[in-house]
Amino acid sequence: MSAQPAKTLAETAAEYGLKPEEFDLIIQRLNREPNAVELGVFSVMWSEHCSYKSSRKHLGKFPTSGPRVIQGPGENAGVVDIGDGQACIFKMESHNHPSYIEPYQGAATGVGGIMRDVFTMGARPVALLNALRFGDPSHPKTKRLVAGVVAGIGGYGNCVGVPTVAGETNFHRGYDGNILVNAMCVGLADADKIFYSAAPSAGLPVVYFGSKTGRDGIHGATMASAEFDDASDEKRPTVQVGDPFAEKLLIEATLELMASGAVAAIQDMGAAGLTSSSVEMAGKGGVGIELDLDQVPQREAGMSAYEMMLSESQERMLAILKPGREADGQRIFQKWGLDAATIGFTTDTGHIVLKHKGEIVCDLPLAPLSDDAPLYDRPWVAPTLQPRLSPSEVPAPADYGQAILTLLGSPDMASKRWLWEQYDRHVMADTLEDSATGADAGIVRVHGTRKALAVTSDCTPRYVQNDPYEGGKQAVAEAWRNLTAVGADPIAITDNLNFGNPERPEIMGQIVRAIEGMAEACRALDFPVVSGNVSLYNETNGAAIPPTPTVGAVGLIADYARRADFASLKAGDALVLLGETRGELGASLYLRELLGREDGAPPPVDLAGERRAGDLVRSLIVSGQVTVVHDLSDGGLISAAADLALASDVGVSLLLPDGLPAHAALFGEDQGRYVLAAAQPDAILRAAAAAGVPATVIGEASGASLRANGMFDIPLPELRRAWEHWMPAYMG
Amino acid sequence: MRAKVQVFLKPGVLDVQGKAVEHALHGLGWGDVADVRVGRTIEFDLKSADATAAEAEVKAMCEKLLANTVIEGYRVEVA
Amino acid sequence: MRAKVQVFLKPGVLDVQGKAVEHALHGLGWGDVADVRVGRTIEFDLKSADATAAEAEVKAMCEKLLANTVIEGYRVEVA
Amino acid sequence: MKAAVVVFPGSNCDRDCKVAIERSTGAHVDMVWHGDSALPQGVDLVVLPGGFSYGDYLRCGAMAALSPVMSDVKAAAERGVAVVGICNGFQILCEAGLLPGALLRNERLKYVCKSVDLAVANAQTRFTAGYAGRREVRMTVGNGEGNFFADDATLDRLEGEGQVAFRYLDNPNGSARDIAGVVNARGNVLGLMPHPDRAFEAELGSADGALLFQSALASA
Ligand SMILES: Nc1ncnc2c1ncn2[C@@H]1O[C@H](COP(=O)(O)OP(=O)(O)O)[C@@H](O)[C@H]1O
Ligand SMILES: [Mg+2]
Repeated sequence: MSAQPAKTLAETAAEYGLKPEEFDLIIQRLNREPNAVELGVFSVMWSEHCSYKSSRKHLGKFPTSGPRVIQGPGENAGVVDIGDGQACIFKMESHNHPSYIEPYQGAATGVGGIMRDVFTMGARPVALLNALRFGDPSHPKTKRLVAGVVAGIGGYGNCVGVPTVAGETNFHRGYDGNILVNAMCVGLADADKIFYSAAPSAGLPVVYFGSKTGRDGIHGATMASAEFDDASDEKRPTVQVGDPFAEKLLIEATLELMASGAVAAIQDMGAAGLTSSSVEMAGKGGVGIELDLDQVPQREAGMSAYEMMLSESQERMLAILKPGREADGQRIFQKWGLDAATIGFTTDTGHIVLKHKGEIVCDLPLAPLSDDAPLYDRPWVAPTLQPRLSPSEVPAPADYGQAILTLLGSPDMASKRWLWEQYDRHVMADTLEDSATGADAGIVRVHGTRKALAVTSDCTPRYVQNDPYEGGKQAVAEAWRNLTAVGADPIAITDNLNFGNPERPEIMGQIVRAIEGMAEACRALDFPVVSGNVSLYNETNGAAIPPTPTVGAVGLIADYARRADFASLKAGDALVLLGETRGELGASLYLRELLGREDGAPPPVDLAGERRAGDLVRSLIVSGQVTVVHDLSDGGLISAAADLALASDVGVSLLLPDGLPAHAALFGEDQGRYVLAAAQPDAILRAAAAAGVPATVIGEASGASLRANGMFDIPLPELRRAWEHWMPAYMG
Repeated sequence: MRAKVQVFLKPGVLDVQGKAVEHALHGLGWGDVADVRVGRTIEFDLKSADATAAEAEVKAMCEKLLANTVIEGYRVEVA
Repeated sequence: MRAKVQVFLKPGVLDVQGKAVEHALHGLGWGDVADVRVGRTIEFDLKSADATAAEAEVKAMCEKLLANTVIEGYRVEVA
Repeated sequence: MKAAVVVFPGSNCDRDCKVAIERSTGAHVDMVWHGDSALPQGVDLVVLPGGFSYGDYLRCGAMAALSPVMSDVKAAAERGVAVVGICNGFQILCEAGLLPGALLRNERLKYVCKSVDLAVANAQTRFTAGYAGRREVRMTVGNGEGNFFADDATLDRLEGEGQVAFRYLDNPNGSARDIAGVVNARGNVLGLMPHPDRAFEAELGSADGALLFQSALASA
């Protein structure tokens, strides 16, 4: 790279991703031009990622409080009360773009980043989940991306020693150029030992610890700027590399430091690294901060102030210690072999001041950076909706048996064993249910107690695509249903809103309506949002991803002896279907996988009915009357029946109801439904009648095949082959 | 002919293995060891009479499979 | 001085990575590639004026840490 | 009864082992830092836990095998104290020369986490005595380099001398002769890839691992 002509400041601002009007706004706020370092600080703090400038207005619609909420959105992660003085801390975050560029490291650092958000608040991570969306299996890049992402998730989580217990995986050509990698971490802490990021007062030491700072993750565009031409003729990599070993040490050191009583405030260095962590800690505390960048542990020689402030090197923390406690820190960091340094102190100036090589390279008031970032009310148009499909508009299959095998062997439905066998699901020795066991949610014990946490991640993008509002409702309702189906009390959710470019009104319309739908469901189900993440601009050449507002949810099981799964169905059990079936085939998996159609209104979610059915199911489980439960989701009744049969290794015979075409009854994806099993169904039917929940006996467990009314009869080994075959065959 | 490919992380990319090995060597008393880099070597036979053509071929293998060029560089020797 | 250590699995030990790479190269159309071996390279600086002494030192590091001589052999270069 | 679990940087089953030993035997368990020069006085059982000591960088277990505490672990083994290495602990014992062989990358080059059925190949060792009369036990594995390797002569010797403690019924990682766990010639050092520390009570899917800890301490 040869020397380039000097750029104007405005050009640099544009390269950093600032709009001309935002650049003008900075000059207005400062009453002067920023220097290059200051401009860099503004550009990251005002980025969509840090400022939520396009979504903030609408995120306000989420209910965020409730009797169990200790900390809602705004901190590193959400905190909920799980009784007995204990708290659960959780959050979900995306690492979409990095995972597309370098799948292994992108996914690995995504897992590392979300864990830091959780342990930075004082929690020990106890469970990981991941929600993955890949392009069409036939796309030339898909296989490599799947292999890399899965290896990266496993490589990081396994090494740190946190079980990965659940997740979801979809394939659709809409993600060909923009895969989604959303990772969720759940942790446990004592409710009175939660740590926050706000700096409490001036004059306290600011301590950096963890790995050294390198040039990782600095936006590639900045490398072309005139200031760095002399640095190197290398094309600088912008990919962050994760070191799970360092993360493991960081967790232990952080928790030990917290236990020592030395920490006044703490924050991990995530996106925008040192900039966002220092600005947020000082800004939230209403104080100022001064850093001497020469003290920052550096991995590479000759790093500029700009590079240090924008570096996204992984496995780093920033802590503000109580007066006189630096020696505690030193002792602990040394024990765990971590780099550490006091790099500055809090002040009462309300400014962030950065010194480098004896000069002040940045002096900015904090308010405009954090609280006063631009806020956009972007124009949006209401999404065009699809008509409701009646069963008569959807052809029935010529051969039901073949159709069922095709559906079960389709990429979205097929077993993901190939993938989750690469995840350590058992470390910590508290896993009760995971991807390998037949249950609707992952379950981990609260160590040393009879309590357990149920966790799930859900979104059905094809529903959100055809109706963002109903699809948003559905994502929340399905998560609530999955927790309910194992007998957990749903507590709260985190979300990861993945969309295209919000500057396009039709995309903004998806965002607004999906949020409104989610919010509506959260209110109706008393299921507040306590943390979340927004990932926008997921598009390639003007084609946006299917709107994907992923919901991660946590529920509490008071006594893990009282729970349900779908792997213990026994011959002779009757199967009871709860909830109403009208045969909703719009946007169904049947429609897509067997007829190649993606049209139609998604199944509507009746939130009152959802709640009635769910509350009934939970009470039946908690009272010990039912131990076999499965919710109905993708693929409808037939896929739930197949899951039950395969997980329990017993045949299922279905009795299809009169009055509805068979294909609508089998493949319809009507919401708010569960299948329960019991030797004697009468008590369930009575309880359902009393609760006003529709209930019918739809079959029984018997024999060694999946069958119905003489329409199909599929031996279990054949069914299992269809379900287990696709993914290993595809991955080769 | 025998091809020898060395794959190593590009400068500036965190070498987690190198870091750990350096630390361990220091701990064992070799305190003056510095700048440890850990890489991968791939050696194989290939049928080719012409070294220049073989080298081009091996480079194509590196770009396609042997190296992850987003973060790794490589050196090729054919003899 | 810069030391360069190459570590390879001994001949009798099945090199599963080598096998996988060979298989993948065949799949990509390089059918004539054979006998693929995957090894590890460790490079580092060390302070020493004398190449012979340095080499002895590096061999000691290999025996102690860098190679597992139950399954691996190594080559050392110092320059 | 007294047991010690060694904690290396990157160990992640250290607590699991402590809890498993306590729950299955009632023994007192001390956690020992890898940098300590000595084990606690009078331990009857030393456990090297699973995890990724030193990130498994370079080679699994290689750096941990050189930790300060390992010289005392070797001394204890020489005195006849029971030593168990689980997963990464097995790798460390091989690297330290306390057990023969080595653990290579899994045959399919992927980390594998699954439930496995094991045959108790020798129920006469001090770690497997509790399995007498049981032919099969269930535990889980979670490893990327659990593919046991030794040259044929060594394998023949291990089999001939009854040093193979457990075998996989369905080999998950390519281990030579389906070997899942081996003991040293003297019979007081056991290494195994499956995790008894994740199978010590029925809620976890199997309680079979408890017998291993019980046997190890009963023989002390
Ligand atoms: N990426 C993943 N990581 C971990 N587990 C996964 C992943 N994808 C799917 N699974 C697991 O596979 C099983 C089936 O997934 P899915 O069909 O999405 O469940 P459901 O429809 O009941 O919510 C679940 O146990 C789920 O946790
Ligand atoms: Mg479900």
